[in-house]
Amino acid sequence: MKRFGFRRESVDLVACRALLADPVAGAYASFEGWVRNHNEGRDGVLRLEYEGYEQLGVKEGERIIAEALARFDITGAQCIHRLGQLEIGDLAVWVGVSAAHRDAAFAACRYIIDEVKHRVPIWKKEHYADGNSGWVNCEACAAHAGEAPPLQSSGHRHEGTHA
Amino acid sequence: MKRFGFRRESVDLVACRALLADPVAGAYASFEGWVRNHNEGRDGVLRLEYEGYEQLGVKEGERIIAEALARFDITGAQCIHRLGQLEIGDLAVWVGVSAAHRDAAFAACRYIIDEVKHRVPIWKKEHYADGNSGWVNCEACAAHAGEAPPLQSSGHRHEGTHA
Amino acid sequence: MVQIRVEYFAILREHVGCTHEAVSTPAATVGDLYAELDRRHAFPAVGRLKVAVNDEFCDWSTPLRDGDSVVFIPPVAGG
Amino acid sequence: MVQIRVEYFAILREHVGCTHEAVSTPAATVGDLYAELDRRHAFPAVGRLKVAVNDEFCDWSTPLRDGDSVVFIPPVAGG
Repeated sequence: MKRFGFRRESVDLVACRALLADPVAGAYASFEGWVRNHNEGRDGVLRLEYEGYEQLGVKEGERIIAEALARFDITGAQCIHRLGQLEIGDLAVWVGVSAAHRDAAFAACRYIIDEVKHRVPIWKKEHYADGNSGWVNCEACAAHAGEAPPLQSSGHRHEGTHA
Repeated sequence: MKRFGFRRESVDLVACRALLADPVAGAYASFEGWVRNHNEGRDGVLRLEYEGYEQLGVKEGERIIAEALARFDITGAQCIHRLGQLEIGDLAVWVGVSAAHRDAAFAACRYIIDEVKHRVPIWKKEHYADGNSGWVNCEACAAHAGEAPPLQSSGHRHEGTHA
Repeated sequence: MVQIRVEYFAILREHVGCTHEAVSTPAATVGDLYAELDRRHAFPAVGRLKVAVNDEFCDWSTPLRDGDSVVFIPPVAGG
Repeated sequence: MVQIRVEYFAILREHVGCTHEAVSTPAATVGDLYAELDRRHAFPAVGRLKVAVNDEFCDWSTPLRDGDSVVFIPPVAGG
């Protein structure tokens, strides 16, 4: 446990990476999501706000990392997601994986970020230069979905496509 | 140019990563090769020595990064390879790639490390706990290859398989 | 009737105007509870919702028990 | 006869015992030069060699010119 966490302050990447040090590890793959100034064709993103359902989020995050450790031949994996207000260029999420060999390190790193984006209850509100703002995936999905029936049993995936 | 370099001193990862900062980049993928205490089934690696043919190495490294920038939708890419004597756990190579989206960042990062390992003239001598040492790929290849004819026209790949 | 704590996040929190509320309800399942609260709050259409009871994902047919904590989960957007 | 500078790296450097040497040779190509130096140094078998002239990869059939710098490149092992 404690391989997935939320942070309200900036992330110390040197310390994060050091958690994965291991004399049998020859490969380290990492992914970072950075706040960018555009999203899904819309320019003028000024800043973001992340909100998390933390009690469930850390459980789901730990499950994802446990899955990666079971599926891939890796020696360690960690993930941190920021919450709160972020500016362009800020780190929003970090994933680090160590392994003896690079195939497993890359595959597990990709697995973790994909699953975190789909499964961990985190929401992103974008604030635009024109003064508008919106919850990503929710307002756009709503426009597409019309009155979506909430009572369908829900799987673990939806259709969001981001960085 | 100056996107590939050799270093004889330890690498400042914070500064390296900062070279890739870009407000349009939402994704950053990185790979690090670490010196591990085993290689190709042999335990007891104590330390490594990297030697590079630097004049050709930097040209080939720059070509690889230029290829990655042409093939993948990325905003930046950098690679640094250490030379000299390294201990277990030390960083041997770093690749960093920024992109709007993570597919391209991962693919380009993988491309660069694969090509660097196959094409850049760098050699690795392992020193073992039993006092032996050997040039990786050379002494093992020689044992397999017998008297390999050097006069065949040589492609850009050989059969090394490492982290 | 059961006493349920409902927590709201993100677009639902902004829509309802609070982070949580205590609800006394005859609803038998979390789906029934959603329907009841939707009549009261007219939740925005946000695509497919998920739902959690006591900080675990669950089905919409999950029966409600007194003291349960329920969260309706709009489409997520981490990363 | 051409004057060639030959540089050695890694296993070849250790085998020959120097980082470079100046060679005066009748060899017409880099392949011919390798064969000549192999007779003198008895290079170890290291698998498939590559070769560079003036800091660019080239074919073994590349003609030698006076003043060229030649490097025989054993299998690499970066990363």
